[in-house]
Amino acid sequence: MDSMALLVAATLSAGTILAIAALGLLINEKAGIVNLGAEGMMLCAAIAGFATVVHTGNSWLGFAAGMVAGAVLAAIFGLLVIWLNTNQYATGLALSLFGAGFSAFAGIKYVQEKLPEQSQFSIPFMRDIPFVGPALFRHHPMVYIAMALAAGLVWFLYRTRAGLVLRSVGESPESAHALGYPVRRIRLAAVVAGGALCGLAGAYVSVVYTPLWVEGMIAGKGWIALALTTFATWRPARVLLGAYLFGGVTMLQFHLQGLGVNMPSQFLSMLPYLATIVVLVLISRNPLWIRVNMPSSLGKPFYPGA
Amino acid sequence: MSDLPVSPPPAAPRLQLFGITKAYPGVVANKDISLSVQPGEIHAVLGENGAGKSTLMKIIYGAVKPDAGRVSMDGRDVVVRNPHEARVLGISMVFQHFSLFDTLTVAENVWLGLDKKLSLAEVSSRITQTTQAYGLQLDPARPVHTLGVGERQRVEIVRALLGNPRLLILDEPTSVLTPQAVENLFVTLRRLAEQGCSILYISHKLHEIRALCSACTVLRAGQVTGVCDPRQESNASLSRLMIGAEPPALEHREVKTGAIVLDVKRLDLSSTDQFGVDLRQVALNVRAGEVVGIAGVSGNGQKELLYALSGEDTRAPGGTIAVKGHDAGNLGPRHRRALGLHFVPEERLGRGAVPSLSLARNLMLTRKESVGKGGWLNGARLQAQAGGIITRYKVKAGGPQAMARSLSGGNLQKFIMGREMDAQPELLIVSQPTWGVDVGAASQIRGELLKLRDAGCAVLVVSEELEELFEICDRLYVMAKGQLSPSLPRAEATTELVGQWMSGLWAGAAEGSVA
Amino acid sequence: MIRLEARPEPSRFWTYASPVLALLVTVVIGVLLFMALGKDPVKGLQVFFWEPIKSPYALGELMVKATPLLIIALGLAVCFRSNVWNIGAEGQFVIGAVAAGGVALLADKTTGPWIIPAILLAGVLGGMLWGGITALLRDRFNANEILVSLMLVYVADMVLSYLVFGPWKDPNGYNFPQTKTFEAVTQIPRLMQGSRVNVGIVLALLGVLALWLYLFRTFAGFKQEVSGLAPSAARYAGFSSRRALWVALLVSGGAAGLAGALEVAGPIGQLTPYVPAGYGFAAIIVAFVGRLHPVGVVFSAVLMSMFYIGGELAQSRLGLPKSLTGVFQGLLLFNLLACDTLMAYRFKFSKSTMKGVH
Amino acid sequence: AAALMGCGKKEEPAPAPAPAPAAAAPAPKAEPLKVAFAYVGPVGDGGWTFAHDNARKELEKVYGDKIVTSYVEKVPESADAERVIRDMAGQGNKLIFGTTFGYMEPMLKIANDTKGVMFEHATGYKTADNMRTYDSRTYEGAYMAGVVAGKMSKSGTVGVVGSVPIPEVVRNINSFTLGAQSVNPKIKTKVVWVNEWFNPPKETEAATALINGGADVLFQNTDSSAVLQTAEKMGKRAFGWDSDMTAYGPKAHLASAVINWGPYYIKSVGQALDGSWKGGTSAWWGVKEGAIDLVSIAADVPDETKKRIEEVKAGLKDGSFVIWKGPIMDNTGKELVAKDAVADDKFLGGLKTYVKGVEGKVPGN
Ligand SMILES: Nc1ncnc2c1ncn2[C@@H]1O[C@H](COP(=O)(O)OP(=O)(O)OP(=O)(O)O)[C@@H](O)[C@H]1O
Ligand SMILES: Nc1ncnc2c1ncn2[C@@H]1O[C@H](COP(=O)(O)OP(=O)(O)OP(=O)(O)O)[C@@H](O)[C@H]1O
Ligand SMILES: [Mg+2]
Ligand SMILES: [Mg+2]
Repeated sequence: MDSMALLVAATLSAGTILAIAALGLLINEKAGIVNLGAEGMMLCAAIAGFATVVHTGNSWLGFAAGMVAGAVLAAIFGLLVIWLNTNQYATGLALSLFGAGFSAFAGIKYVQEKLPEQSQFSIPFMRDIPFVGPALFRHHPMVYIAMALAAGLVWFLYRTRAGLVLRSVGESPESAHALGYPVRRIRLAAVVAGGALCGLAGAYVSVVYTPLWVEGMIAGKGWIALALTTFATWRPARVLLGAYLFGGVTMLQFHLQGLGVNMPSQFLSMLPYLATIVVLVLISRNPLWIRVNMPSSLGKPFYPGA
Repeated sequence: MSDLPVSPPPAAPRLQLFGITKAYPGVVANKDISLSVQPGEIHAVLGENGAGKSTLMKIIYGAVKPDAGRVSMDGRDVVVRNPHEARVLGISMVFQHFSLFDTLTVAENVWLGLDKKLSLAEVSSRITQTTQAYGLQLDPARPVHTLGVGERQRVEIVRALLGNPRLLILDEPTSVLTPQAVENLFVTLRRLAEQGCSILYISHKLHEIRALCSACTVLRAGQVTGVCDPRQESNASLSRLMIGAEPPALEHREVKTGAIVLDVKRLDLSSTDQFGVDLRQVALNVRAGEVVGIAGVSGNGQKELLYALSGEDTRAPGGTIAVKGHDAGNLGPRHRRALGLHFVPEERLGRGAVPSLSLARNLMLTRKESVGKGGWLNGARLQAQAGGIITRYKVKAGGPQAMARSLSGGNLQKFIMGREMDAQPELLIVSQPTWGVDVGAASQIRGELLKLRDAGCAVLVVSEELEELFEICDRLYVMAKGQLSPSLPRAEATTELVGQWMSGLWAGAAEGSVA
Repeated sequence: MIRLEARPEPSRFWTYASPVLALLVTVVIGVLLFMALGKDPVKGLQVFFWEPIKSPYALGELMVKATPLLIIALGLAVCFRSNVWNIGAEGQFVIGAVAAGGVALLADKTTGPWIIPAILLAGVLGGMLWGGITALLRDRFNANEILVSLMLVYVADMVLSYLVFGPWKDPNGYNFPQTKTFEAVTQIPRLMQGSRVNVGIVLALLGVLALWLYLFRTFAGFKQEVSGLAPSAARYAGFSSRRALWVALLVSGGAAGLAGALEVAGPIGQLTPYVPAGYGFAAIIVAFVGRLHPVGVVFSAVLMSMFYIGGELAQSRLGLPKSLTGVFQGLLLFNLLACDTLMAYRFKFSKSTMKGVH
Repeated sequence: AAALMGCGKKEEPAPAPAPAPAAAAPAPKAEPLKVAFAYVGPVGDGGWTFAHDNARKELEKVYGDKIVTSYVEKVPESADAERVIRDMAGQGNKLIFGTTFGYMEPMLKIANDTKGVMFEHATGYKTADNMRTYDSRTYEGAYMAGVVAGKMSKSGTVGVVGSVPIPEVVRNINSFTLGAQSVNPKIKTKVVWVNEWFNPPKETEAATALINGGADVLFQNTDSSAVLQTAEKMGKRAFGWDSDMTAYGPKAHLASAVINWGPYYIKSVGQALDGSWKGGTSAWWGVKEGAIDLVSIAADVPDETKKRIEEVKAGLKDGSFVIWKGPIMDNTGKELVAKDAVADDKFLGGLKTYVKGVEGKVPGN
């Protein structure tokens, strides 16, 4: 087996978690809301999804449950942040804290529980193409769904009127309000959609990626997903690329260890984080690019009184 | 616009308001207001700052919900719950504070203001049609942040026009237009009115209202204080209706000017913002004891010039900017203040003052009399100083502890002007001293500027309002496309000449642009 | 219909009442939760709110837990007030601990007590260095400080891990990942016998005073705050925003580093991979719950510590899972943020129908 | 879920004389003995802490109302440990178990201050009059897993997902390799460190990397079942660790190397109850004492291998077999254990190099 192809395959698989969550957060942020609670939402979704699959045996129901869990938490966050104008960063952190605690609490009964066996997915015929087959065509459908999601989001944001309205709300909620758009409801919808996608990513972790439930099992992926939106300057296609890049670097550190590269493993473990910083620095040097793509109202409260 | 219905002859009023009341915490913005607009009428709404004009317009447009009152259109009662419904009823509005989205294109901005199920491409072509029909120039594909203020205003107007309005509301639309552009706008508005569209027009510029409108409702402190035909009135009589008094006439004494205080020579400066304006060969000087004006439509380099003069931009090459003979191009604001230069920016909230801080604390932005040794603050002294400014400049505020954002625009402007004038500057640079400020406050501010001049201060005023510049300046420059015209004594300045120069057409301008 | 209506001025009453209300709501939810879990709610409340303060010893332990939270949160208050979003205090804490540990390892039997200021200084400098990296990248390359500081947390953890697994490993420690235990002389002096409270709490309280003076009584503090509240106004006034950025990150980094130093040279007494205990993240919440006000931060640090300790006690006394701590802390923060709305808004009960636009 | 811990083993006589009934009879009104546990992880980690907590539950079953147990989970190995453990002593607990190495210093301090309390510290090396240490010879389980791995690997390359490079883990990797080499001398071991005890996504990624690198049998020293599940997904083989993990990877599962803290805890509590508990000692229990076992060996493992495992177990029990017996070389060719010499516990406790056949270098050395 070609180990390069396997590296690509592993990268896509690892990147999918980040991609789905980061695309969800991108929707939030395009509407002007930063939700630092991603990790908490993903954890709650992971247990919700896992528990559902334990009881129903259907992984798609598990994904749906994860999405619902993410959406509900996001809605609470949204109500606080959008209607009561609480500080977005603080509220998001509170959500992270709460989500971690709550998922652990709710999941006590599910530790050591296991999921029914799931069939392996692959795309007929294409899976047998040398190199490309093992690299690209033997994945869980969620991997392709993540790609489709990115494409769909590009279309939605830049080709549809609804997408334009969403962007306008993130750009200037005051103007959108003056034109009669229900800014708060649009923002809430975006936050809930974002939460649902974070939830999907969380459920993917506990149902497919590492099919088990243990406390804190998201292990920081939510934070990385948050980093990705900025890293990608709020462009969906770049989010996808960024997710794969990060997934790739993560896999690479283990592959390098496996190859016996003579470097303390701690330094290899730093790689993904250092890589993020480096790319961030490179991207941020062009302020115009940031200005044109960053939703101007990001993180700022909006008071519809005026 | 040909699909506008021709109004039936014995028409009911296009719009009628009965007893509209709206209270905000602490103020009653509108109190029992009734108003009637006929089809095809251009109806002015006049009133000083905070009189409640914008609030009333937003109620009509459905952006604000009244506490009480009734609205009817064409004789039928309507409930306008939101701007979408307003647009369905044929009401369009151009807001006082722009409602544009910077990073979106012109076409997208317009599209967002239309409810029809048009595609973006259709919107673009409709924009092109409309702009041609009305002689407005606008490229649908340009992002709005690349546009100047005048062009942005055009986007708003085109957006309103594309809604095929039967009632068009314009809230202070001309504060950012050249005289020629204002004329163009008036032509457009008159044509619309002829086609039967009713127009509600808000402005502080009395002469505009007298030239354009056929009816006028005057508000004071949220209540209707009079209805008149502005064509029959004088500026003075309108003022009386509005503020209960005539603005004091400014006395303009000729004074002997002193030494050159600000000297700018061949200033070339490229903008840091990709869509900003590069300054080219700007030269100007201001002497002690004179008021010098810079006219021009904003977006022609005024912002960049002011940044360079105030010290917020310190990239000016050596030898290009001198304050009292000191090379000042590379000095920061602090050091320029030490030289006696004080500056009042046009953005009051956020630049001239910190919205969430008290007036007293805002004083410390530019004044440090109450900063003691080692940087310790003397709170009592600060309060006293702020209190003094509030009384001297008649700032209506809750006191030195009031947050800057709790003040109305005009009052905050008075406070900021007061803060800088109180420092007894040798050179005062003021941008848009009376932007959006009502007649009474405006004349007070202008009077203070003249007093300062009489005391021997050099004053540089950047303004878009020609009237104002003619009123207070001894000399004028005109700014266009990053260049500055030659100096023009007030006696020689006419609206036509200055208007022409505002388009960059002065002798020698071409040379400048080649250089 | 209930509507929120802006108050003309923030309510003084609710400034103080809102945290109390938030706490009450949290307590009520807690009582309901205890009852749902079949536990005695009175005992539950006792465990969270009485046991941590019932004896001088317990109070001392509360202080031990609160000290690092308080010190870090004070630094973060400066940072957040300057509109600089340093969420990597954890990393600065770790590097501060590493630097302090490095100095402490230099001590031997003959070393004098001068080593203690040296240790603390090293901690501060270490934290500043780590904060400074974020400042540098933000200043020079405009890189988002939230992300850079966060990524640097992971890097800092790995630096610590590398050192204790590698060059600084105790040669007599059976290859376990830890440095030798520091010499007694490096131990941060304790305040009293029989309690672990050390001079760290004094430093923290001095920090509270210093921050209060800085923010509200000095021109430098004013400049710093303006650059956070209104960058354009700061530029207009001639206050350097770059300077504010650096000050914010160096102060918060230094504070976190100091907390790290106090922790390793205090209760821990050696470097282990477990120095990062999440104080840096928890302090963000402490800073917000304390409304970025030096005095508020004191209260929130104590409250937060009570929750931590109460969470442990709830396990051993009532057999409740640890995760409840997180649930409670999250709930408290939600409630507080929500209740703070009452400062700026009042609820208005209006008969009229829904407003068309939101 | 608790039944996952080797069910059959409860029938085995506990090594301790189990004086429970005897002690109960004469003093029916005696206050129950309070026993407390400080755990480093959540009881729901499915690994290390989970195993300890299972043993705690077993204790409750065995001793009934003669003891009262309580625990505090997720106690950081920082300043918090001292507070928590001191509080346990303050609450009247007479026997306190600290289940991670990082509690060593605080426990030592507290032990010196509270003489009436008995302290049991897992995996450490410092003791006091009222404090002793205990550990289990997890490497014996690793060795037996290695025997199976050596037989079952077709590629000749096996992989280990290493958690944190402490001596115990290095010892397990080495023992696993020695076991594999005992049936296939040419076997190679690849190691990937995740630098964490518990991070399921990372464990998954590390396992994937090992498989991509050619390993067809995986072993791990991390706390979740992620490695086994990854092997299951990718069609490779792997082991369970700490507890029987068959259910997580029915196809991939080769065997589980389990720890059972139960026997030691039962003995310790028994001693505490009858007053024979003594500090200052170290216990290191393995297969012999019933603390370590290899269970649920897959059906497709050849009988000869299963027989070999039984021989190893028997040998470990009666002392006729020793895993760390020379000659053993390290992977740079240096001699670690001379021919026919037997490594003592001190040597094993400080092991910091890989044996021949393991690729790479132990981090930090
Ligand atoms: N959203 C709001 N919340 C509270 N008060 C408001 C709000 N909007 C307007 N006001 C107050 O209502 C009054 C009327 O404001 P309005 O904007 O209608 O005045 P205006 O006549 O348009 O003034 P200007 O000439 O300055 O534009 C003012 O006192 C203003 O402060
Ligand atoms: N707006 C101001 N007006 C008057 N004095 C000021 C002002 N701002 C700062 N100062 C004083 O100037 C001194 C230095 O202030 P500041 O921090 O702005 O300068 P700097 O950045 O060190 O110097 P430079 O501006 O040369 O870079 C302080 O003592 C401060 O009190
Ligand atoms: Mg207005
Ligand atoms: Mg400076």
